[in-house]
Amino acid sequence: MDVSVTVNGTTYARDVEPRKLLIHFLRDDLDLTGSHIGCDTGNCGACSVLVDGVLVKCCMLLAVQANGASIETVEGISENGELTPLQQSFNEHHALQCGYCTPGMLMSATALLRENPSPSEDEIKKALQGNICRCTGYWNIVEAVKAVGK
Amino acid sequence: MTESSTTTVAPAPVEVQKGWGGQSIKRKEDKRLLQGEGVFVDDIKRHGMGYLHFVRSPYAHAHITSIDVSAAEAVEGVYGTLTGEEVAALTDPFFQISSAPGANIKDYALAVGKVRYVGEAVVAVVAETRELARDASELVEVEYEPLPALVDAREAQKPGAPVLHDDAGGNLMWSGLYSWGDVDAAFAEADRVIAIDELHFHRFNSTPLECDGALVEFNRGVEQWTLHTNNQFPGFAAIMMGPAMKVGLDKLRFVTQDIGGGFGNKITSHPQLVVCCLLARKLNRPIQWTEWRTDFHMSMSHGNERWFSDTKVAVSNDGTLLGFKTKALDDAGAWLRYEPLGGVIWAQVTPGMYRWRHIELEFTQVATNKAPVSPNRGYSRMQHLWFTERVVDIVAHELGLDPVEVRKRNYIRAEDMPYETPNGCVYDSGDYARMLDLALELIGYDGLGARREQAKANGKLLGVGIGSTLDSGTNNFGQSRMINPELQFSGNNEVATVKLDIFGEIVVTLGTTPQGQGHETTAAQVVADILKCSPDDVHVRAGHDSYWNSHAGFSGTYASQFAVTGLGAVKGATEMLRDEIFKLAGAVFGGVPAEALELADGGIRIKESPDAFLPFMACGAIINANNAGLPEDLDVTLNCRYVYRPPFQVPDIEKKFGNLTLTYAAQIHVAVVEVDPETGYYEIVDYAAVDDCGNRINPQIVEGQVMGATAQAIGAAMHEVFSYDEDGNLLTPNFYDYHVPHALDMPPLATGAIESPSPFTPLGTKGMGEGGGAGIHAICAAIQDATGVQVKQSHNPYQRVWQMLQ
Amino acid sequence: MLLREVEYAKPGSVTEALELLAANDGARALAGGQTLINVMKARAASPDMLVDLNGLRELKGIELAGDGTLTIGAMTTYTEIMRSAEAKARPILGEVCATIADVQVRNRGTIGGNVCSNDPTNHLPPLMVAVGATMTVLGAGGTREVPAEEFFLGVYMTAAGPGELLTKISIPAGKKDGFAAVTLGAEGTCIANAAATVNGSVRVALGCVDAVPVVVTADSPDGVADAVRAAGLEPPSDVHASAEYRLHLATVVATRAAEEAASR
Amino acid sequence: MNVSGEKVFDAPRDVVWRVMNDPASMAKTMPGVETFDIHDDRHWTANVKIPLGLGGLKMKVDMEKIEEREPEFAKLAVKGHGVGAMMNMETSFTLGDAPDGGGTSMAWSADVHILGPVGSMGQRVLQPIVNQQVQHVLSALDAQVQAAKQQQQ
Repeated sequence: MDVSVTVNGTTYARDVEPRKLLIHFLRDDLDLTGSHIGCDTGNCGACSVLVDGVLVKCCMLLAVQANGASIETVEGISENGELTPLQQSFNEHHALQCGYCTPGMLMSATALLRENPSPSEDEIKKALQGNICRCTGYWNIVEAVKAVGK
Repeated sequence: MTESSTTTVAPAPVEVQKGWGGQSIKRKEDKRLLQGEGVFVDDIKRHGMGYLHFVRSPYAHAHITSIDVSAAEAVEGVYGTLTGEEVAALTDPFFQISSAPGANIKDYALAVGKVRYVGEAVVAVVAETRELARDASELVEVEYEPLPALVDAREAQKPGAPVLHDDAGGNLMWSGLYSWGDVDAAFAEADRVIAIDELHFHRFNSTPLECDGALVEFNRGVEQWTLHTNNQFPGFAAIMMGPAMKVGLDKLRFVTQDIGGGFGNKITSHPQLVVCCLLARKLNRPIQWTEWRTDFHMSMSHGNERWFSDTKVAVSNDGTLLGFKTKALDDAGAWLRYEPLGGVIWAQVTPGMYRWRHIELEFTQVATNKAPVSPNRGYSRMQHLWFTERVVDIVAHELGLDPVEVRKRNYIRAEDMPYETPNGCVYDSGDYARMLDLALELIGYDGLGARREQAKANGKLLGVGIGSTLDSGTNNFGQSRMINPELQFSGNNEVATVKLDIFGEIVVTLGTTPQGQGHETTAAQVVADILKCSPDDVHVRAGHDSYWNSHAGFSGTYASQFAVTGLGAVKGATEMLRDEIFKLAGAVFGGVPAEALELADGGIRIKESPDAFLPFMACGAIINANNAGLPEDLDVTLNCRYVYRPPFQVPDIEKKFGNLTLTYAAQIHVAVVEVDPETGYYEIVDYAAVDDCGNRINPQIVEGQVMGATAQAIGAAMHEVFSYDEDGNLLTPNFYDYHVPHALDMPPLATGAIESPSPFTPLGTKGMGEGGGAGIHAICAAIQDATGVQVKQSHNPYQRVWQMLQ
Repeated sequence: MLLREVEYAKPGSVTEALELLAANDGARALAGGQTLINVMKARAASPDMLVDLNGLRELKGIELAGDGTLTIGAMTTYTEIMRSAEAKARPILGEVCATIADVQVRNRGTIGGNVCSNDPTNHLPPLMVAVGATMTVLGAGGTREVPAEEFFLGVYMTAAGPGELLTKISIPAGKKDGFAAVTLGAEGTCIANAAATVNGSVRVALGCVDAVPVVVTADSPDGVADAVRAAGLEPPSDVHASAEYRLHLATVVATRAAEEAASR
Repeated sequence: MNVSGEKVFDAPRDVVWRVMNDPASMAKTMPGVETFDIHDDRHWTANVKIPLGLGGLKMKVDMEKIEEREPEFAKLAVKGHGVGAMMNMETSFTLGDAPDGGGTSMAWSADVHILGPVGSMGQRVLQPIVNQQVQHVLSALDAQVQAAKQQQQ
């Protein structure tokens, strides 16, 4: 089926099998490999992206369902190659180790901060509940997000 | 010792030495990872690559009576298949570490004739797309003749038990008796002998968020494979793969950049890598293999499950620990992929943190119809340290003593350091009692009485528990000879090269395969201190490539050793480079002696007349591109390779005595739990972790490792388990039923650190990161304290806690 | 990952959706997909066609009638319910939705999908039964109104049969509700859960203990535990809870849900 | 997983026996039967689609009567092959005269083993599903018995 999506401002038109998951489409068809796959049950959140501004795990979405949508992925967060305050805060607080869950964490944090610019620690934990990290124990990630909150 | 130690409550970092070392500088790795520009194995693509999908066994134990791949191969877009029969024809069985009977098993890259666990790979199918490969794998017809399954290691040696490996003549893989001191005398003089019928350490692993994978290319012209893979110990994989594939190790080029977590679980992917290699050659195209979460849970690297039975502990009435006897039964799963090394690795921490001198442990490892075990963070020591910590708390419970007092009475003391254990290991430094005090201070131990009352008023049970563990780092591989005297391994090593390029760039190459430990950053800190420049001026190559010739037999990232072996190699290579720069400058300045020169501001100058300054750029340019007229005898390359080799002897195989590891980082964790007696549901309401890993090059990175180990321990203690039903089905095959901690599961955490520099290492550092599972032990102890019931299992889900209270 | 081949249809109207479902025996409605897509990844189920209900406005939205009755479109997401001012008319709805899985799942997952998948560990089947919801099922034969208590037929099976769609759920006014669960970690999968409503007597619907929610009633919260024991439950055993433990948890969560309901 | 129970049919034992041993009527009692082939009086094969809300589970089911003592006892070995699931089941029944006269009592039991992803991931819901299918089979069986009884009269 024909699918046209806009990812980080660029519009891509492709012919895809209906069965293809959006995450496979992004990674394999569009070579946007920043979003990751950490599970096969929708639990880990490594594939979290924003679809029309809504935070979703794109392993539970078919690529064809995203037809016409505007998608934001980790590749689109930085402005002209520079780290954003959120990314800098992750760096300062050592909020990543292997970095595999980080793109999904950043997207979840981005969605949170857009709605709630100064979240409490509990609000941050709840916002990150859908993203598994096996390296950090989350403490530094929560700190990093708290620090960018106004 | 105590003088050179300083105490602090993190996160405030300690200044342990002047310069960049000791500072929490920001990680060099982060930028690419934060921008989605890391390169993980599944990100790598090649023209014409074929996607590999494994057909896996639905049976825990069965004969394979027939395999028919014709329907699968007939599908358009399917490139080909590989079966166990082909593997057996093309390769030799993997070399076995074990002595007999384990030595006799025949382990191939795919199941041959028989399957031995649910999820074992039987056939590999390669196709044009990922989806098609899986579709075609459903068309592969495998006929099985089911056999009874063996899922409980305790049944393995009973008459009539199903036998996995006829070649081994039974399910016993390896056994050995360890005995040190005078155990009988200790039990004779003991006031009390405390008996513990059975303790069980459960099966789980660290489930790195990225599963295994590879992109393997075969270069026909030079008959050489390039393996882009996230294997975390390529040196070991090569040693396993080369002989099996009957090729020299240089025909196997391992390349990796970013790895999405390893924790030991990515050491034993060599069988899958062999399948990729054979298919890349057979089908003459790059082979891409991605392991999905359910594949990983069913088939990769479970942690060692262990029973301790007939334990007897010799104690005095005052709680002094004299010695113990126990029988350890280890469940290896279906294959010995790194085992039976677990049968000796535990001995690195034989007495735990305690001064008992009389110890006897009978170790037995058996095969079962479950996924093969492999190293997992805290590998084999964690199981044993859980045992020693359980023993201490059960002894305290039996004697009606305070677990804090029993620990302090028996801890090895700071003044005993360096301390030789009953089995000849040398604990390099530490002050465990002080760590405990700090941990108790962080948790507010004195105020707990009031909190207990408050909890009681709310119908809850509050409990506090301690986990005191060691993270033994830098293996002496000579210990493998205790498993199999014929093995020719001993010592350890790691490699680094440091060079000055033509424009003066400082380029560092490591032999390691980091998975988030920040090697690029800490290596740069060490180099900057020696060359008197900024870490920003130091380019540390990301990842590992065995073609860089910057690796040795033990290269990799595992077993808590980078801060010793990796940074030791970096230090050695950088000092070589520094000395060459001095030589070169001396010559360029016309015979100025080294002692008259000094490094400064990214160059070298004459102390007395600083204007005579030679920037690194000039040094690099002269040697690499402008070397006419240099003295003939000037032996300078500005490209220095150093192999760090720790000071080890081969242990005494007969007595099973000797120094098995170089450093002993220590952890003392304290957990406070609140139990709902009505349901058994409990929460960790407070947590403190104190770590001592000697000098910390980057305290923030060290603290990050402590936090990660803590979180994994919390998950393992409360939820994570690879649980099998009686047919051998894995009941927790993915993150739906295998619950790992999420953000809302995390308790408040206070971290603390003291620094007892290691007298044995180049930088006073100790390997760290595994953490010895301190959190598991602390949580078990806290549950025991809350319920008043002795905890005999390492895994305590709500149901078990509820049962304890019935 | 890697689904089996499947056809995809994006109908422009509910009528078209029903035609597609009726015309294709192997067709399944795709709501939020937070369960169905995962089952398809495991290839434990593989419909021949997915009829995507996303974007069908007729199935979305929350209306509050004068008598306090809430009508929620089947394709309304958990997040929309949490944020809806109207839904506050029955506060328990938003409160429970806020504890389902995580933000991402709540942004996609729908009330209709949750009840139609009727996984025994789901939150909403017992809640719908407790609050006395009415499910509107649309099929070729027209519209049927099915009380929640009769809607759930078995695991993954409801009164919305092949060729039919759950279009909306009506929930009467009320505030005295409670929900209690023992979960796998904070806000994780339910090991046992119960929803309760107090309206004179106490009405509790238990999840996780059978293929469908089990209703018990009592005069007061104190009587709930006995009522649960008297219900002759035979809960399933799994890796998280034995039948015995789950039965015990059922008595506890039922009582807690009832107490919460009574306290409001 | 072991399931067992007892059921009383309002019909004479020979009628029940006949139904229980007539592949054709057995076919009518199985859930979601699409095709049913009778190889001989001991071997049958059925293609079934067990109805599950998320999409039917397709299985090829081979049945073999491995024991028979007319007119009270029979035992079947059932092997189901489906993608994502394999089922091995041994099921048997014993017929007797219902206690308070009239009718036939049937004590039945089945030992069910489910393998493959469904066996692992579905464990949480297998028990209720199996119970449900059993109820389906038993009531269908009752219908068959009554039908046979009508014919006889």
